[in-house]
Amino acid sequence: MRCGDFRQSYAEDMSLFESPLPRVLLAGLLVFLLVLPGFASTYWLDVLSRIFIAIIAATGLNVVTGYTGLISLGTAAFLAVGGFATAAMAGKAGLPFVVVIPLSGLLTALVGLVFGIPSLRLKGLYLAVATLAAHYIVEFIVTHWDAMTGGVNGISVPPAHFAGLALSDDRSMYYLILPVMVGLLFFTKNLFRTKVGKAFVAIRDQDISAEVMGVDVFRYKLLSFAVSSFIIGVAGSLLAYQARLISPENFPITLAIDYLGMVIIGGLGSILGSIFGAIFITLLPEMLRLATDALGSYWPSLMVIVAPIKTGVFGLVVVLFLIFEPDGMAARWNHIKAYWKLYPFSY
Amino acid sequence: MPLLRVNNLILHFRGVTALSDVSFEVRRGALHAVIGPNGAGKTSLLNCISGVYRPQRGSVEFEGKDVTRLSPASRTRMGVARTFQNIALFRGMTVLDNLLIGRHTHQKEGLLAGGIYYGPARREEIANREVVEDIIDFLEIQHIRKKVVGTLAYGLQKRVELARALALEPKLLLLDEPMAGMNAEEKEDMARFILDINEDRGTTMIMIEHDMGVVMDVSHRVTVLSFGEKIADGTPQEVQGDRAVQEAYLGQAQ
Amino acid sequence: MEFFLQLLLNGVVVGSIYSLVGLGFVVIYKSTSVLNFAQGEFLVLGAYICLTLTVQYQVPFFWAFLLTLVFSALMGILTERLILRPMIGEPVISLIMVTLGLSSLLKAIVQGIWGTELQPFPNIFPAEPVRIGPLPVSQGYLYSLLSVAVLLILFTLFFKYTRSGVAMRATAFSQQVSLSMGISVKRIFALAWSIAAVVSAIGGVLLAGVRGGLDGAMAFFGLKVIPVVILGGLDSIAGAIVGGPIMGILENLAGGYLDPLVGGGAKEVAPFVVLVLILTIKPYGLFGKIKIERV
Amino acid sequence: QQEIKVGGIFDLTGVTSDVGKPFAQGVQDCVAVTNDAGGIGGKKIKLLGADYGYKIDQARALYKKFVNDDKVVMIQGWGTGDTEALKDFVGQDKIPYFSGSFAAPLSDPSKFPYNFFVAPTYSEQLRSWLDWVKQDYGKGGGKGKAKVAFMFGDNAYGKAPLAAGRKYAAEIGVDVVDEAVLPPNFQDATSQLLTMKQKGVEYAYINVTTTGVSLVLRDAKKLGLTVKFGSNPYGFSESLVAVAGPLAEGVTGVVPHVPFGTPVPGMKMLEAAHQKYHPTDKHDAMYVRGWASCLVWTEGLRGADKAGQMNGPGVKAAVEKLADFSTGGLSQSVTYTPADHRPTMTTSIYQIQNGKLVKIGDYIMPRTKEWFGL
Amino acid sequence: MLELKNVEVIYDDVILVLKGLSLQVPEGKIVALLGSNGAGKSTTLKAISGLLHSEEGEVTDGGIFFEGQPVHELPPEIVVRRGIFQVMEGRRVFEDLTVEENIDMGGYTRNDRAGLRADKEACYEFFPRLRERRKKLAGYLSGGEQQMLAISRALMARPKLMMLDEPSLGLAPLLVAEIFRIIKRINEERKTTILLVEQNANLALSIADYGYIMENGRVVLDGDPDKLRSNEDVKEFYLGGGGESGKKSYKNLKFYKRRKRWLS
Ligand SMILES: Nc1ncnc2c1ncn2[C@@H]1O[C@H](COP(=O)(O)OP(=O)(O)OP(=O)(O)O)[C@@H](O)[C@H]1O
Ligand SMILES: Nc1ncnc2c1ncn2[C@@H]1O[C@H](COP(=O)(O)OP(=O)(O)OP(=O)(O)O)[C@@H](O)[C@H]1O
Ligand SMILES: [Mg+2]
Ligand SMILES: [Mg+2]
Repeated sequence: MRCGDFRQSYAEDMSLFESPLPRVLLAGLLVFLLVLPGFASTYWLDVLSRIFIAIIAATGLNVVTGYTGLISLGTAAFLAVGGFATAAMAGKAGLPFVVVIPLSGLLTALVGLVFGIPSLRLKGLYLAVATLAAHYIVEFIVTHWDAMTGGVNGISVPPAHFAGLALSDDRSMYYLILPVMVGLLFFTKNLFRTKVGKAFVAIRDQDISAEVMGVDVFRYKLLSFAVSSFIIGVAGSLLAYQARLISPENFPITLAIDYLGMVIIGGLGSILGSIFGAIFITLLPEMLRLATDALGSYWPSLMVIVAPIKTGVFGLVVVLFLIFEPDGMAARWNHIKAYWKLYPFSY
Repeated sequence: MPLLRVNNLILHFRGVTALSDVSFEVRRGALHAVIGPNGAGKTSLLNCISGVYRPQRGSVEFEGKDVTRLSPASRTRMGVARTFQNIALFRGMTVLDNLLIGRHTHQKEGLLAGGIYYGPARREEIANREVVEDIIDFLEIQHIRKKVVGTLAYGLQKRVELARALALEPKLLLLDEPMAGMNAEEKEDMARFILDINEDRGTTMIMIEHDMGVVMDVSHRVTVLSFGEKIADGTPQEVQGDRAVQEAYLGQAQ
Repeated sequence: MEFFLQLLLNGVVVGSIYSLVGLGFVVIYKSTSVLNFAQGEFLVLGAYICLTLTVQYQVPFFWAFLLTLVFSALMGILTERLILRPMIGEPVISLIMVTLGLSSLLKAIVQGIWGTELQPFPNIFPAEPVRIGPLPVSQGYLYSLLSVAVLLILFTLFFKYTRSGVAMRATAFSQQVSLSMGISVKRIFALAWSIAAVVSAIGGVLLAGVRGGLDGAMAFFGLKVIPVVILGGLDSIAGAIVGGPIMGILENLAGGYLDPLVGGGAKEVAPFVVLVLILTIKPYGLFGKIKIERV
Repeated sequence: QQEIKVGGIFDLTGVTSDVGKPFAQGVQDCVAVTNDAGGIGGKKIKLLGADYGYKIDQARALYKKFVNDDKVVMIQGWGTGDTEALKDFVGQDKIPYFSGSFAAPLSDPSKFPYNFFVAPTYSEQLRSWLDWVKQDYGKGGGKGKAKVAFMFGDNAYGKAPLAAGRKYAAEIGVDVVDEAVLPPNFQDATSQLLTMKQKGVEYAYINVTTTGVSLVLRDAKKLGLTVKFGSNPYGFSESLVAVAGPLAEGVTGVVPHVPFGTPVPGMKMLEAAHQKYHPTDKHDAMYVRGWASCLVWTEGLRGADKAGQMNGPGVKAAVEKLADFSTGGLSQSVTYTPADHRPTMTTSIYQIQNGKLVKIGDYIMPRTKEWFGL
Repeated sequence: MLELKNVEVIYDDVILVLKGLSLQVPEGKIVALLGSNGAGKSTTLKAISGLLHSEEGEVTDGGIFFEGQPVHELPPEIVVRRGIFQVMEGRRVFEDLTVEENIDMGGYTRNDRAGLRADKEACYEFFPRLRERRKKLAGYLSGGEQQMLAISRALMARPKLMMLDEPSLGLAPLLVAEIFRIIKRINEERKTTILLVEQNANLALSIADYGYIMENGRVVLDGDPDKLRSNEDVKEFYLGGGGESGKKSYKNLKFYKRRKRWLS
């Protein structure tokens, strides 16, 4: 049994993994995810793809909200920007997805940058309302710029093509989304052990002291908005490829709130938190529906009655969860890890 | 040329005058103490020097350049570092991360390099880590390296804050009551660190401190503020003998 | 000119109902630093209770209304007991999230008990508008103006001069320090939530009365009012009161002058644009207290 | 014993649940009654109904599950949101998709071969109402052109019939002088109505749901407007009378599905089911709407079953054979062909008189090429 | 009056901070609790006042008894009502409230209006600076002024047992002396029992009736002030007097590491 850490060099001490075990586990998980489409049903692949996209977007939101401490209600809007940018570039300009996805991200980053400007003066919930404004402004533009976005009727997105093959089914979408997610997670995880990421966290914890440490607070807040919206924009782009038709109705304000829920329940300022949160919030309704469907198929007339129960259980789980783990799932996870690492000498 | 010159600073907040017409100089390599009763404007003075407050009137010159209009961050880049009276550490982070943020101005890597990590960013991080570890060793805080700062006892947090300021490798270090909340032994340790920093590293310092024993022993020069005005300025001995200072600050006890 | 005046006046009266709903937000924020996302559901719940009492149990409206307020106060206490008490001392952001969970929960309860279909709400106000000069105003809004005025005075006095009021503000700043003063944070929470629930119920009943019908969609008002309280300043009673009419006027002017130009939709967005502009000049809203950041 | 699996994508808790729920109940009861009567050729229909809360991604998830895991033969969908989001997929997967959205483009099989609904298209509805306007204006002795306004939500459902309406108005000589957007969950329409007043509007078509219609009526009364209002089938039913009370007097509306309790032959079934399954619930035209939709596709299932083609294309083919199929008076008789999914060209206009919905006429549009899909 | 028996405190379920601490505070006396940074002094006070709960801390063993009753399970607001008031470390004033409102909150649990008014007057008498700043927001006060305010709040509560966590922190010398005089006065005039955590051991012992010295979550030494003052280690580590030669200069004591005998 390992009973402590022994490290020889700083490089080793700074590595992502504390010991070889997690490294192996992670590699195993990756391999599993890679071979999964071989035996999972397309429905579950679709669910997984949605979870992956949610993970990406939640990670993006976590950059700005969890790590930099700027509460954002603009997630749905940024997803929309990424999505409609993709629709325009892939549909109207016929660009290939390898160009479209990063460009959509960049465009969203630009938009994010603009809506980040109020963060020069606004803090906390006041800033949240500026991002809420961003939501409604983007929504307005999207519904009214018919030529570009298809207006209220939405716009179709042609399937991504890879080596002449249309990635139109769930399996190929899965293989498109998975690597993007892994890449972005890798990027974000690294970002937060280097200068820029640490500056973000510094701003969150104590902005005056960050400023005094030489961090140009406003610049880094903008940068945080840009990075965050880039990631969310990429998620939006993938979402567009997956949905194949997007309209303003895909991006309601409640979606932004759902995402905020993900990062809070998962854990603010934690990549693992975004992952847990995204899985939880995406999967919970799915599970609840499976459960109520099962009920409903025994007593069909129950369908109408059990429907609100689903909403209620969702609310209840969220409430109970926060009561028992107010710091998020990632905190619980670390706790368990810390406990087992020192087991049986837990004090 | 003095390292820092403060000219006729005037600072007031809606009805409260924090500084009225304060001027003084700090020469290179000095350990300069600022003392004065509570609410005299000492912290405000430090805030003006580091750029957290902007005075209504007067100027601050650092290395001959007028920095009055510069942001705190740009002053830090020029070599001004500080600690805070009410401890302003990044509470949620570990000691190590706190110090690494102190290296911010010395790092060149950008967003992309950082995100990709392997390559130049990693080399730079390791180099920084070495600098930081030296400081950790120097201040004897190895044992709490990986602890989250918010859970540390008060006295240790003060020390971590000093460490973070040192990580900036500043030319001018501003200390706001570095020894508050310490017992005699810890004060001695702290005094030893401050002297070492001043003498071995040659860092110029301005220190606010209420413990007159320490001030008299370690500082080269003392400026005394009372109700926002400078009432005395001189060597520790001169200041200690000053009647106005005794009345306003020291009392009969000392 | 009359067009302009009508828009203006209408903005003020419609805005008063924003103020009324906004007050609930402010009370909770003032005592807990929490933005209550379940506010909309409180509105709906209050209105449904009143509806049930008047229609199903044939209680005269006045008494039904009073009973509704009592019910709402109890609801507030219950919420504190079951949901907020275990969260005392936890980070504010978790508390905000809990209100999101609470809103789902309440929504489900409302849908489970009363269904989702639109239900007629008793005609508590005569349909005849009242005239202010040449300008007609719905009676429902007049009541909301009146309630807002009364509540403004009540709350201002309460928060400034009563011990509980000051203790509420103290609790918002730091629960731990409040505890060390012997302030019962539980009681403060319960008090704040019941006051908020009561105010919401008043708002809910008035709103439903104006709409003539009631369904869960009214909960959207909760979200709608957030910019109003931000505009006024999250912790300012006067702010909520002033914020409502300003928002109402902005909406009306945008609706009256911009909508025809841009093909509609400005009524919803334009106020937001103005809001952000105002906030860049006054970052804590018109009357919000500035967060003290000293080092 | 075999089952026929049918997917159901309903809104029972979301923003349209006020009308989505009774619609779902209608479908559900209709299936239950059909099964009680022996099902389809001895096979029971298994309705895998589920709520999507008007969340598009949930609708897509449900769809994938129905199609890939459950292997349903067809789907009864609901609103504009899910129907629009899935319209490309249903074509690809060959899954007939019935919806409560009557947008005209969906009736063009060359674009959307698997989409169906049971009502005149939104466009036909508005055209018919405009016909009524012209008629009424003439009767009232109006000179020149009647001045009309469209009031609608800034969404696909709200804007669906606008283009058709504008064009048709121009053709028949009715002046569209104003178009006003009603924001989602609006509380006050004063500014819009004041603008209409300035422009001298005489007739207005409100294309939002019941709450919105009622609010517009209220504010119009407050401002003393004398505009004659008309409404679309999601804003005009028994509940408008209940909610708007006397304000609703004289309002006209499109009624593709008769109010609950209308003495038509088909209503007996509904009343029996109502007694049997949930006697305490209130029902309105939305319930009838769900039921009518279900009657049509159960007939399709029967056809597919007879042909031994119990799959998507089979059901589609069977539905496309329906000619003048009667829903027992719940709606107009419907006809589908492989080239044209416009179920009917007849729109009933009702008016609220003394608190009752009274039919004032059937308006029949020509089945023209130019209007197809628009 | 107050007794801690073998108290054990754990933070976050894993960090053991107090390791079987016992101490007693007799009625009407001033007891000083000394110890180096991180020894657990503040934790001890929080365990007594119940504020530990809001920091994920927990008393896992032993007991705390006030006037014979166990108090370690009670919520903090009840503890205050029983008559224990803690002045928390680091000032902790209500920054958004005015000075006067802060002072009023100190008397939150009391209901005698006349007494409250008199006590408020007394606070302003003790700290005239606060009277000047009466209507200002406490957040804008200087560090020392905030400390005065924190102590005033305790005065307003008129507790039976007042616990002070480093009251002299950040105060100018004149005021430090003043504060200690005030503490002594409160003790004598109001018969308030006092538990004092303080780094300025000289002053603390000069007014205390008894003293405890903590290291690492345990009491390592206790006794009356004279006994403590004569202990070599205490002299060296707390009183700043060198082993043999009385006062020494900070300037000359570089580079040597001492050992604490009681830790050996
Ligand atoms: N941001 C501010 N807003 C309003 N007043 C302020 C602000 N900062 C300081 N003051 C006021 O200025 C005066 C000087 O404060 P300062 O903090 O500089 O005192 P100080 O000398 O550091 O005192 P101490 O020794 O107690 O820390 C005080 O009266 C304080 O209330
Ligand atoms: N909330 C907390 N979570 C985890 N550990 C904590 C927490 N608070 C304190 N500790 C730990 O408990 C130990 C004792 O802390 P405490 O604050 O009681 O010390 P102290 O004697 O008051 O020191 P100081 O003189 O510096 O104030 C320290 O090691 C500290 O790291
Ligand atoms: Mg100071
Ligand atoms: Mg302490």
